[in-house]
Amino acid sequence: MAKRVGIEVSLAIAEMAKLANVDVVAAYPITPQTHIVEHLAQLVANGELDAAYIPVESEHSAMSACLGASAVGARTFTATAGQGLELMHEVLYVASSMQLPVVMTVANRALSAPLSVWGDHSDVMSVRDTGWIQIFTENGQEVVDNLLCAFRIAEDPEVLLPVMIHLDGFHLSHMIEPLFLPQPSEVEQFIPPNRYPFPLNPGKPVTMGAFAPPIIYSETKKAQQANLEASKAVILHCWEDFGHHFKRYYSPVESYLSEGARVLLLTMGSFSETAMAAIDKMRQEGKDVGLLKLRLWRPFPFKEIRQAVKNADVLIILDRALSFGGPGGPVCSEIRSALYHEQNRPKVISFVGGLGGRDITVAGFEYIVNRGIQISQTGSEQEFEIFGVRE
Amino acid sequence: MTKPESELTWKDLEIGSIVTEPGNASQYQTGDWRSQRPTLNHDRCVKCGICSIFCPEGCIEQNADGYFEANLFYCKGCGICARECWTQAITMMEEEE
Amino acid sequence: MDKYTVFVPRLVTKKEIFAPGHRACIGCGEALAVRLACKALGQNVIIVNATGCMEIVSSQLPYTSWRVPWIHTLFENTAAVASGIEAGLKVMARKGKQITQGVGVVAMAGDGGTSDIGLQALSGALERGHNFLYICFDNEAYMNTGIQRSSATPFGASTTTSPAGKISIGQLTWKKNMPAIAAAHNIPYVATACPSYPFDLMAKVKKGIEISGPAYIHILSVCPTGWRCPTDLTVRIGRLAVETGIFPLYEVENGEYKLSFKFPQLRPVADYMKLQGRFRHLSEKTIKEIQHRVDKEYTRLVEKAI
Amino acid sequence: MINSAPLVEIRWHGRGGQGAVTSAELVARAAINEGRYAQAFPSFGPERRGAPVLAFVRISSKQPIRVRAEIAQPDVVVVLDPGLLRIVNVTSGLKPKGMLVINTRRPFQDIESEVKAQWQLATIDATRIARELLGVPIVNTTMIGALLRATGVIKLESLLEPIRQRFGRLAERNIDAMKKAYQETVLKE
Repeated sequence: MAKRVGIEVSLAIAEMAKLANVDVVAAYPITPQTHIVEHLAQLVANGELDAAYIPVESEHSAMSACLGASAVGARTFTATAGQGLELMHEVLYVASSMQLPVVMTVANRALSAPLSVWGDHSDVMSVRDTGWIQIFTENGQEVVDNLLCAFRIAEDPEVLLPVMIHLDGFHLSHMIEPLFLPQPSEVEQFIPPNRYPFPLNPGKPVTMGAFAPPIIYSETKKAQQANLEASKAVILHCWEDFGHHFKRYYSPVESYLSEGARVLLLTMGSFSETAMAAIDKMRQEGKDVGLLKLRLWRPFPFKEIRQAVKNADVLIILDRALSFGGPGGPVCSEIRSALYHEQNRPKVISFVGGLGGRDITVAGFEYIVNRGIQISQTGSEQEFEIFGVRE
Repeated sequence: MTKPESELTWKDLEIGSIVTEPGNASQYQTGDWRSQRPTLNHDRCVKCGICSIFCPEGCIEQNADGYFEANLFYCKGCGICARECWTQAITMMEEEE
Repeated sequence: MDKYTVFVPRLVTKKEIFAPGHRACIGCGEALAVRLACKALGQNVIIVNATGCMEIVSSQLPYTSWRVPWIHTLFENTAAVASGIEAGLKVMARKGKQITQGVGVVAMAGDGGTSDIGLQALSGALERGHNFLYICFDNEAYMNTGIQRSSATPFGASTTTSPAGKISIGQLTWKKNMPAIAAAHNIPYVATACPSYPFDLMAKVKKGIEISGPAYIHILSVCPTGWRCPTDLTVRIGRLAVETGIFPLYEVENGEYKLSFKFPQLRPVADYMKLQGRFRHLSEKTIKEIQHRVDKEYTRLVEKAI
Repeated sequence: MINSAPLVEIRWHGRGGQGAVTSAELVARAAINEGRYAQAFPSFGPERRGAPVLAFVRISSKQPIRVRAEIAQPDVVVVLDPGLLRIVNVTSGLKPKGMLVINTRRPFQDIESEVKAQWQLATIDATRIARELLGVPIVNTTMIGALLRATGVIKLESLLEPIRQRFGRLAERNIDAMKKAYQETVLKE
């Protein structure tokens, strides 16, 4: 039986990596990810986790070392945040393109300048197109559950793609809360050993990372796209199997009191919990409001999003990142585009908020919903509104 | 034999575009880059093999008679072998001659 | 000339690990150096290659010149990738997951990938003490992209980004001393080599891969394209670099310097420079200045060597 | 009564390095061990030794906690360092009838006269107890004793396991300090 413990989410992540018996951790400390890698280093130092902890000199090298370790067939894990993810940027593409199944947790953080160590999704959005499988989480339990799934999905012979688990910096990473950690035997049963099909091995030499002239580059990218799309079936199956084993269920788009609601709010990450509280309150007041939570960010769940919003009149989306000079929040613009060809589609209203660690309270979400409804009726001169900014 | 790139479809690619056939570049002819070819004067050759060690292509091989001859499928005609041959047994000839 | 040059077949394995069919320029000293290094490394290695000439010429999809496991990811991260491979192999062997034992890990990069953009990753990997060999193939500029200067470009060389002009003599800085930087990490083995001295090169590579801990070998690789010299002079010019003291061959074993070849009298640097178009614009005065600097540095090196 | 509220929110005031975050963590873990829902977290951002810091605890007996914001309107405020009273508005947002637990050498009545009547007050000379029993003026476990006495928000026994896990061989002395503080805490009955 899984044990219910009070533990800081960052430490639980490290404990889950230990349960997954990772072989190599290469990491560089950055707020608010530090507690994850500190605890991993401690687990290795204590002999509780038999892994190589490589204290690299930068995030660029962290991800690069992960590539190397993964390429020899090692189960590989790292964690980063904000600027660290930015410094990894080009390496992220390599991990996905070369199909190296690295698993990473990202304690989501705003981007400089000005420097901010606090949470938002600017870092997530800047790595949107890197070809990684990306999953949002809203509490510690979801983080560890999806981290467990991440190893299985990444290393699945049908997938072999890196996976990023997003958790909001501080709001999730630094929270001590109750959660269930599985028993080692349950983990062993749930994730088979990593059997990378073409590891670097002198017994069977392969060339990895050959370069592609124009005559073949498009084919490599088509293969990558097809592979990432196809991973969705494996992800869904993994969540289903996870539910079967652990009685906690995940899906690409999750809903809360959204059945038949004319107005839908969509959020991702830890803010979804506050949003739920707001929806509770508004429902009690008799308002026809529901909540959607985006869990699977890549591959993007087109079908599920269309299904989830098809009966709504208004869809209000709160992004925690800005696309400067662009069409509004990145998640919103994707969803809008996903709905463009639909016969029946809600009006899509874009808000950006919670930047650089700014909290949004229950009252804040109420405002967003009410204002969203208002905009849907009267229209707005702006493509999107930034919530809670002092004018 | 590896399929030429112009015939490969995306489905032909191995995961991560890995190349699983070691050294298959040896199918690729670099000999047509050459504008001059090394020719060996067997009388002067002492079969020391110094030409083979200095060949950037690694295409100079010892034949059954013990002479070192450039494999013209690969030889790009740099002339290092001729320059480094201390018995001056190798001369570079224009391809047209 | 190297004293072992005769009867090569008895001394060198015929096996070509770096297969022909690679697309290096005619007369490429770097391809030669790689080929020789691979002979010394043998087959129980994994090679990590930085972006650069050797990567481009050896791995055009769907072909590869490599007969050992080989990986290229990016330009500046070669040492970091190597450290992940080394750590991965070690831990998996310990956990009983790895079948092949005693696999050597070798990182290869050019001078730009080593002394410029990859310096941080290299320093990190050397400092952390990974058991791997890093080989820098130094052709003294970014040749792959069209002969742009790097920090390894010698003083006075004209490149496309340090061009000689009416008011400039070309590169205005002195070549970064990468072997000294590597040695400053207190690693067990640092060496310089040049394919014009093939047996010395192979012996050093063999030593580098066999030594436990990080090893660094800096190989001067003549580039006829970038140095603007005839393709048949590749080996000769490399030899002149050594004989003039411009690129002395030495080892640093556990901090102790040892010259590989001692010359009672160095040849004048002009002998080396006059063969290369990249130095053709230099005045007597500048060449004298370079001679002075080379003499000084060579003397310093001799003093350090036992 | 605070201990019967559906959601109790506690804010800790200390200085970086004094263990406010540890206190919060221990209390939350004790509540979780009791089968309740709880949450503990530091003020988000960089911390520096000596600088005033905050830590937060939420305890809920019935429902999972969905709010992750810093606590602006606490039910309880715990002050680890008496010096903070001069420089920080520790009662900021403290709910009416909320509890203020202060580490001070000064007599209860002195403090009481300075605190507004709308709040409850508990005082303890935690520094003295910590020095006596731990040999160092680190009051994190001691102040937990005072908090428990003042609010009854958790059972004293529930703290034993988290403290033992956290402090190892120093655990028993910390438990003694907590118990002593529990006994010596002064409040208006």
